[in-house]
Amino acid sequence: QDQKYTIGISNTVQGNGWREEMICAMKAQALDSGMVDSLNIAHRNTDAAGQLEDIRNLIQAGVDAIVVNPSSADAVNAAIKEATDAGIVVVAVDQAVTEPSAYNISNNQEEYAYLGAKWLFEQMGGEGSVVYMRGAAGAGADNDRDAGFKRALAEYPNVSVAQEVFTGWQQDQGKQQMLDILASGVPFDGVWTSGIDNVIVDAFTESEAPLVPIVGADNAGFVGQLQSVEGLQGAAVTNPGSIGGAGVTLALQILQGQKPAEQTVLVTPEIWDNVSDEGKAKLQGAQNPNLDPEWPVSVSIPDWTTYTTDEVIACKGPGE
Amino acid sequence: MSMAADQPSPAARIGRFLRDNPVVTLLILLALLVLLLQVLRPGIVNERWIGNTVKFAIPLAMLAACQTLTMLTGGIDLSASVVATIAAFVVATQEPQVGTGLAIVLSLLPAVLIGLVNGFGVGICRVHPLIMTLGTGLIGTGCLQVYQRGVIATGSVVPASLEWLGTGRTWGMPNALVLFVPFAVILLLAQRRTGFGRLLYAIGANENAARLSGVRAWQVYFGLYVLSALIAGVAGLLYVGLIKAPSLSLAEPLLLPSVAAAVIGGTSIFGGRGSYSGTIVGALILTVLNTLLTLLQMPEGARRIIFGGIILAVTALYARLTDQG
Amino acid sequence: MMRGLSRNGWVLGLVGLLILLLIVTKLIQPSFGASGLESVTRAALPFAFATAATAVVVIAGGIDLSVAAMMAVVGVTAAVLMEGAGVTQTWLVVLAVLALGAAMGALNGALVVATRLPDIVVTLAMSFVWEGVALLILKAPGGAATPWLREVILGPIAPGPVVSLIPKSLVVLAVLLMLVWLPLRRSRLGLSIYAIGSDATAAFRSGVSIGATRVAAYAIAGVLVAMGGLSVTLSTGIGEPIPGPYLLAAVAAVVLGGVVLGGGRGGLLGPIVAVFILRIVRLDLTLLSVDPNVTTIVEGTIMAVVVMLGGILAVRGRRA
Amino acid sequence: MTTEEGSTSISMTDAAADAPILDAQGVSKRFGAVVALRDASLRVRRGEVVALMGANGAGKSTLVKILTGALRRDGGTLRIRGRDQSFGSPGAARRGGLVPVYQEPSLIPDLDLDENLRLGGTPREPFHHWVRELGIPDPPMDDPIRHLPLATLRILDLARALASEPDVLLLDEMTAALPTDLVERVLKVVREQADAGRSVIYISHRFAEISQLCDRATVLRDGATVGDLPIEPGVEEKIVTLMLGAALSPAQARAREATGPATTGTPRLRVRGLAAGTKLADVSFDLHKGEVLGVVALEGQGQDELFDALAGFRRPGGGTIEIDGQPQSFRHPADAIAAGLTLVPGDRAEALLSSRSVRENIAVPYVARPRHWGPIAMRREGAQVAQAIERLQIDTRAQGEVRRLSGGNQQKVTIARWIAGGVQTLLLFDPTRGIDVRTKRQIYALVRDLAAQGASVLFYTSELGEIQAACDRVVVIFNGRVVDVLDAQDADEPMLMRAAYGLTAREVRA
Ligand SMILES: Nc1ncnc2c1ncn2[C@@H]1O[C@H](COP(=O)(O)OP(=O)(O)OP(=O)(O)O)[C@@H](O)[C@H]1O
Ligand SMILES: Nc1ncnc2c1ncn2[C@@H]1O[C@H](COP(=O)(O)OP(=O)(O)OP(=O)(O)O)[C@@H](O)[C@H]1O
Ligand SMILES: O[C@@H]1[C@@H](O)[C@H](O)OC[C@H]1O
Ligand SMILES: [Mg+2]
Ligand SMILES: [Mg+2]
Repeated sequence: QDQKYTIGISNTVQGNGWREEMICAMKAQALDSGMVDSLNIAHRNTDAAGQLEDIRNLIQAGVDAIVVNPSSADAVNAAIKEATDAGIVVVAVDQAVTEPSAYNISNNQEEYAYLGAKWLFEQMGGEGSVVYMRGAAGAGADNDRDAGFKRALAEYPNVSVAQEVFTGWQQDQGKQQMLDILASGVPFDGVWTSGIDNVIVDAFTESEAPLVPIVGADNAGFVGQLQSVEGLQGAAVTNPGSIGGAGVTLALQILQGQKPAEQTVLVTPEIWDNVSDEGKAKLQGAQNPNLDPEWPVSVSIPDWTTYTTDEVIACKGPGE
Repeated sequence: MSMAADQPSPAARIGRFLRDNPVVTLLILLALLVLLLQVLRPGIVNERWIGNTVKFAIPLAMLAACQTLTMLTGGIDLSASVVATIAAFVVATQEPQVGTGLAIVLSLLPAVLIGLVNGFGVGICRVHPLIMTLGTGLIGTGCLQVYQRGVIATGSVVPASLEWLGTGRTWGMPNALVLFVPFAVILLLAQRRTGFGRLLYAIGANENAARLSGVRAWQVYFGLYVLSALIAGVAGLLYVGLIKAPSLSLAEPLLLPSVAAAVIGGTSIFGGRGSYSGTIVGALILTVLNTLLTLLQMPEGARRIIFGGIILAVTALYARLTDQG
Repeated sequence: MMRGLSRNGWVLGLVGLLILLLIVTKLIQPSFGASGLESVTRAALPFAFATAATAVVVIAGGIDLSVAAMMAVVGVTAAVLMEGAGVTQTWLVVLAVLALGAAMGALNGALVVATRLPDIVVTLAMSFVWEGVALLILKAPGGAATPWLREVILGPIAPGPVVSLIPKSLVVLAVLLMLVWLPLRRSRLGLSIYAIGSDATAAFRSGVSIGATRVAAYAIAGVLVAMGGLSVTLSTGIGEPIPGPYLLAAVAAVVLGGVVLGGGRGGLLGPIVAVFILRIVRLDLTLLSVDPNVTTIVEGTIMAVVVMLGGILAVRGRRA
Repeated sequence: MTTEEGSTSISMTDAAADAPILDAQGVSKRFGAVVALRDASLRVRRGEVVALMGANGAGKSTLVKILTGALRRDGGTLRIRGRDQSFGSPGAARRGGLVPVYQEPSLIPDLDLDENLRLGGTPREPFHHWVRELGIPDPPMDDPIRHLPLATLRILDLARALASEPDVLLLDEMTAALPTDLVERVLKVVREQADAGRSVIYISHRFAEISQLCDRATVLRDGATVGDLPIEPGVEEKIVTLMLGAALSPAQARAREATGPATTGTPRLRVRGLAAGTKLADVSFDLHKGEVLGVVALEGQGQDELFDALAGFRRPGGGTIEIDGQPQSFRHPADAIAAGLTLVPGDRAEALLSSRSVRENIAVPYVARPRHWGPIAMRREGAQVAQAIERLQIDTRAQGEVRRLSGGNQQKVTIARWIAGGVQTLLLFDPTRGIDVRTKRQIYALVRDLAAQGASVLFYTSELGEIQAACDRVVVIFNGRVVDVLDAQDADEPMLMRAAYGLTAREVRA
C-alpha cells in the first residue's frame, strides 16, 4: 500500500452545514486512509456549467480520482466521461449521475423522503393535511425526494397538502415561511421538511403555536430538539454528510482494483422517531452537543469510514 | 410673478401634499397590501401576525439602512450582507470561548475593517461603490470560509441575549423593537439634524457644491462606509438571534431585498434624496409581499414574477407621484 | 500611433497578463495543452457572452442586472424545445431563442425608457421576473439539448497537427462575437450606443435618437445573453431554471476589461480577455490545489485592487 | 478642390434673396422658474449675416437651440422659407438646412473624429476641405475627441457644420475660445458663405468681429428682442445701450456714497503674478479690507481661472496669494475657506444642492468640518439661517427644494450661505447673471453693506454697468493680464467696454 494518490473533489453548494460536513468527512477519510497524497478541492456555489469547469480543471491537474457531489444527474456527464476516458476514477456522492462509467454512492433520496412522509402520515392517523417544505426549486435531490414524498402520499388517500413551499434549503427563508403559515391560521396536522428542520420547531415555540408532528433530517440541532422540546413529536431521517468519506473510500478501493459489483451503491436511510422506544434510544445515542446544529449527527458510516468523530470535526486533510 | 395668486385645486393640493410627504404614499400602498392579504385570508391580520411581520422586517430594515445611507451619496453597499453574515458567524463561534461581550466586539471588528477598505476605495481611489463593495464582499466571504475552517472544532452558540432580542416578545411585540426603535429614531434624527447626515445629502445632491462649501468628500465617504458596515454588523447579530443558526450565507438572501426596500422607500439611487422613514415602510412592504406570495397557492415562478412586477410598479408609481416638480 | 497605444494600453496590459498566466500554467502543469485550452474556453463561454452583453449595455450608459436570469430563461426554453428535435427544428429553436433574447432585452430597455427609472432599479426588478419565467417553463432541471449541436462546441476544431490545438468552442465564441460586434461597431447604431453613453446631450445634437438607441442596446445585449444561455444548455445538455453565477462575474469582467461604468468608453476585447484571465486564475489555483476559499479571496482581491488601480489612474488622468 | 457653390448661388434673383429664409416671431421658453425667452424675434434673409447680440443670459443660446430643434419652444412661431415649421431634433433641423455650432462643443467626447463624422453623417471631402481652409490641415482622426484642445474642437464643429452645406448657419460664440489667427480664418470663411448666398446667424461678444462681418444686428435683452439695426459706423454704442437697457443708467446706479475705503496698509488679499491654466497669464492686484474690487473681462480672458485659483479649486501655475500678509497655498476649497476666501460661482447649478431645502443649502459650510458632524444646534442654526434669509430678502415660499425657487432667489441662496457664518473675503463671479433688475439692486446693496462692515469683495461681472453700481475700484483683464486699474467713478461703460476689448486701455497705458 505504498502508492499514494491525488484525489479531486467537486461540490457546488457552499455554506450549508450538511455540505461542510461532507467535505470534512472527505478530508478526514483521505488522511486516515494513509493512501492520499493530496486533496484538490473545488468547493463553491455554482451551477452545472461551473461544475463542468471544475471537473475539467481537476482533469488538467492530473488527479487519480474525482469525488463529486453532482449539481444534476445529467448535466455534468460530459466532463465525467472525459475524466473516465482519461483513466480517472469518478465517484458521485449524495446524488447519482447517469453517466455509466461513473460510480455512485449515495443516500437513497427517494427513500429518504418516503420513510419520513410515511411515518408522518401514520402519526397523523392517516388523515389530515401537511405542510410540505421542499428544498431548492430545481435542484436534483429535491426532485428525487419529491418522488418519494408523492409515493407515500399516494398510499394515504386521506392526507392532503395544505401548503407547498420551497425553503431553498435556507434557514431564514424556511423560518419566515413557517411563521407566515402559522399566522395565517391555515389548519394543518403535520410538517415534512427537506432538512431545514430546527428553525421550524423554533417557529412553533416562538409563536407559542400548538405543536404538530414534524419530520426532519438527522441534523444535530433537530436531534437535540426531538429530545428536549416539550410536546414535540417528530422523526429524524438519516442523511449522512459523511457519505463524502464513503465516496473517498470507494474511490480508493477502485484505484486498488477492488471494483464493486454494482455501479451504484445506495445507503439506506434510517428513521429515528421520538415516539417509539427504539427510536428514542437511537436519538439518545446519536445526540452530540459538540456538533454544529446544522451538521448531521451521523458523522460516520460503518464499513465505509474509519476516522474518529474528533478527526472529522478537526476537518484536516492530508498535508494540512 | 407672484405665486400666491393662484389657488390650487383640491386634487393639486393632495398631489402636493403627497409629494411633500412621500411616506404617506408608501403607507397607503402598505395598507392596501395588508388589506388585500386580509381579504384573501380573513382573520390573518392579528396581533401575532403583526408581531412576526415586524420581527422579520427589522433585520431587513437595518440592512436597508446601509443601502439608504450609501445611496444618499449615490453609492450602494453590496458588502453589507457579507458583513452581517460575518458578524453573526463570529459572534456565535466566539461566544463559547470569550463570552458574549467580547464576542460582540470581535464580531464587529471585521465590519470596521471592511468599511475602511470600502471608504478608501470609494473616497480616495474613486472606484464605483458597486464594484468596490462587490469586491470586498467576495474577499470577506473567502476570509469567513477560511475562518470557519479554523473554528469548526469549537462549535457555535448563539448568545442568549441575542436570542432574547431576536425571538423574544414582550406584550406580544418583538423584543427587537428595543434595539430597532432607538436605532431608527437616532438614524432619522441623524439624517436631518447632524452635520454628518446633512453632508450625505449634500454630497449626493451635488458633490462639487459640497466641495465648494469646504467639504472634504473623502472624509465623509470613510465615515459613511464604516458606519454602514457597523450597522450591517449589528443587523447580522440581530438576525442570528432571530434565525438561531449561524451559517456561511446567513444574510445573503437579504441583500437584494435590502436594495429594493431602500428604492421602494423613495431613496434615489442617484443620491441626494430619500429618508429612512421611507425605507422602513419599504421593508414592511416587502415582508408583507413575501407573506402574501407565500400564502397564495401558485407556482414559485409566478410568485417571483409578481414580486418583480410589484417592485417595478410601486417604484414607478412612487416616482411619478413624488417627482413631478 | 503613440496615442493609439495609450488608448488600448489597458487592453494590451490585459493581453500581456493573459499570456503571462498561460506561461505560468504551462510551468505549473507541463502537460497543459490543447485539452486544457479547450476546457478553459468551454468554461469561459457563458461568462464571455454574459460579459459581452453587459459590456454593450454599460457602454450605452446603463447596466443590466437581469443578465443571469435571462440566460436561465433562454437555457430552459432551448432545452424544452430541443428535446427530441430534428435538424430543422433545432435550427428553428436556435433562431427562436435568439429572438427571445432580443425581445427580453428590448422589454428591459423599453421599461427603462418608459418609466424613466434608473436602469439598475428596472433591471433588478426584471431579474425577479425573468427568474420566475424560467421556473414557470421548467420547475426542475430538464429538457435536452440536441446532441449534434452540442458537438459543435466540443473538441478540437479538426484532427491534425496544428489545427487540433484550436478548440471549437473558441472558434464558436470568436465567430459569434465578431458576427455581432464587428458590424455593430462599424454601424451607425454602434456609434450611437457609444454616443449616448458618452454624452447624451451631444449625441442628441448629433441626431441620435436616445430612447431608440437605448432599447436597441438592451436588445443586442439580449441576443448575446441568448447565446450565453444556449451555451450553458449545450455544455450541460439540459436546461436549469436557477440562474448561474454570471451576473456579478460579468460586471466584474466588464470593469476589469476597461469599460467605464457610466458609459461611452471601452470595447469588447478587454472584457473578454478579462473573462479568460479570471478563468485561468481559477484553473491555476486548482492546479496548485490551493484552499478553495483562498480562491474566492484571490478573485475578490483581483477585482478590488485592479479596479482601485484603474481608479487611481483615472483620477490622475483627470488631473493631468 | 474648392467647392463651386458660390458661383451657382450668386445667380439667385434679388426677389428670392429678399424673402426671409428664417423668420422667428414671439418665441418664449421657460425652465421651471427661469424665464429664458419672453418674446424673441429674429429674421434672416438669404446671403445675410445677422449678429445676435445680448448680455450673458439674455437668451441667445436658448434661441439657437429652439431654432435648431434641440429645445422645444413654449410659444411663438417659426417659419422657414415662408412655411411654418418646427424641428423635433437637431437632426431634423439639419435636414431642413439649419445647422448650428452650439456654444458648448457637441462632438462625442469618447469617439474619435472619424467616428464622430460617421455618426453625424458628415461628408468627408467637404469636411476635409473646410478643415484645411480653417487652418487645421491635419486633424487627428483616431484620437478620442476629449483629448483635443478646445480651440480645435470649435474648428472641427464648424467644419462639420459647413460640410453639410447649410442654408442657415448658426454660430454661437464660435470665436470665444480661438486664438487670433484662427479667428481671422473663421471670419473669412463665414464671409465667403454669405457671399455664396447662404445665411449666417452670428453670436459673439466681440464688436470688432461684428462690424467686420455682419450686415445687421438683432439685440436681445432679458429674453426679448429689443432692437434690430443695420451695422454701420457708430452702431456699437446703440447696441450697447440696447443690450444693457435703461434700467441701469450710470446716474441711477451711482446711488452710493463715493467714500472709498482706505487703500493703504497690508491688503486683505494680495495677488502677485498669478498664472493658471492656459489663459491666466500674469495677474497682480490688491484687495483691501472694506473694499469692493470689480473685475472686468470679456469671455475667456482668464477670469474663470483667477477665481478658481483663489477659491482653491485649481492649483495656480505660478505667482503668489497672500492674505493679511501671510502667503497661502490652497490644495482644496476647504483651505481657501479656512483662510476666509469664499466663492460664489457664476453657474449657480455648481453651487446649489438643488434637491435640498433652503435651510440645508445655507447651512452646509457650517457642517463641512468633521468636528461639526455631530448634532446641530437647530435653534441657533434656525436663527442664523433666518437672519441670512432676511438680510437677502429671499422669497422662501417654495422652501422644500431650492430647485423650485426662482433663479434670482437661487442666486441669493448661494450668497446667503456665506453671509450666515460671517464673511471675510467674498469672491463673487458674475452674481447677477440671469436675474431680475430688482434683485440685482439688492445684491449691490448687500455688497456695499458687507464692505461697510469690513468685508472685502472681489466682484467679477459681465454687466459693465454694475461696476459703478457696486465697486470702489476695477481691474480690467485682457488676455490673462491686468490691462487697466481704474477708480469705479471714472469707469463708465463705454470706457470699460473699450478697455475690455483691449482698445483704449492700451493707448491710455502706452
Ligand atoms: N437648461 C436650463 N435650465 C434652466 N435654466 C436655463 C437652462 N438653460 C438656460 N437657462 C437660463 O436661461 C437664461 C438664458 O440662457 P442662455 O444660455 O440662452 O443665455 P445666453 O444669452 O446664451 O448667455 P451667454 O452670453 O452667457 O451665453 C439664463 O438665465 C440661463 O440661466
Ligand atoms: N448650523 C449652523 N449654520 C450656520 N451657522 C451656524 C450654525 N451653527 C452655528 N452657526 C454659527 O457659525 C459660527 C461659528 O460657530 P461656532 O459656535 O462653532 O463658533 P467657533 O467655534 O467660534 O468658530 P469656528 O468653529 O469656526 O472656530 C457662529 O457664528 C455660529 O453662531
Ligand atoms: O439534505 C441536503 C443534501 O442532501 C443536499 O444535497 O445538500 C443540502 C442538504 O441540506
Ligand atoms: Mg449662450
Ligand atoms: Mg466652534
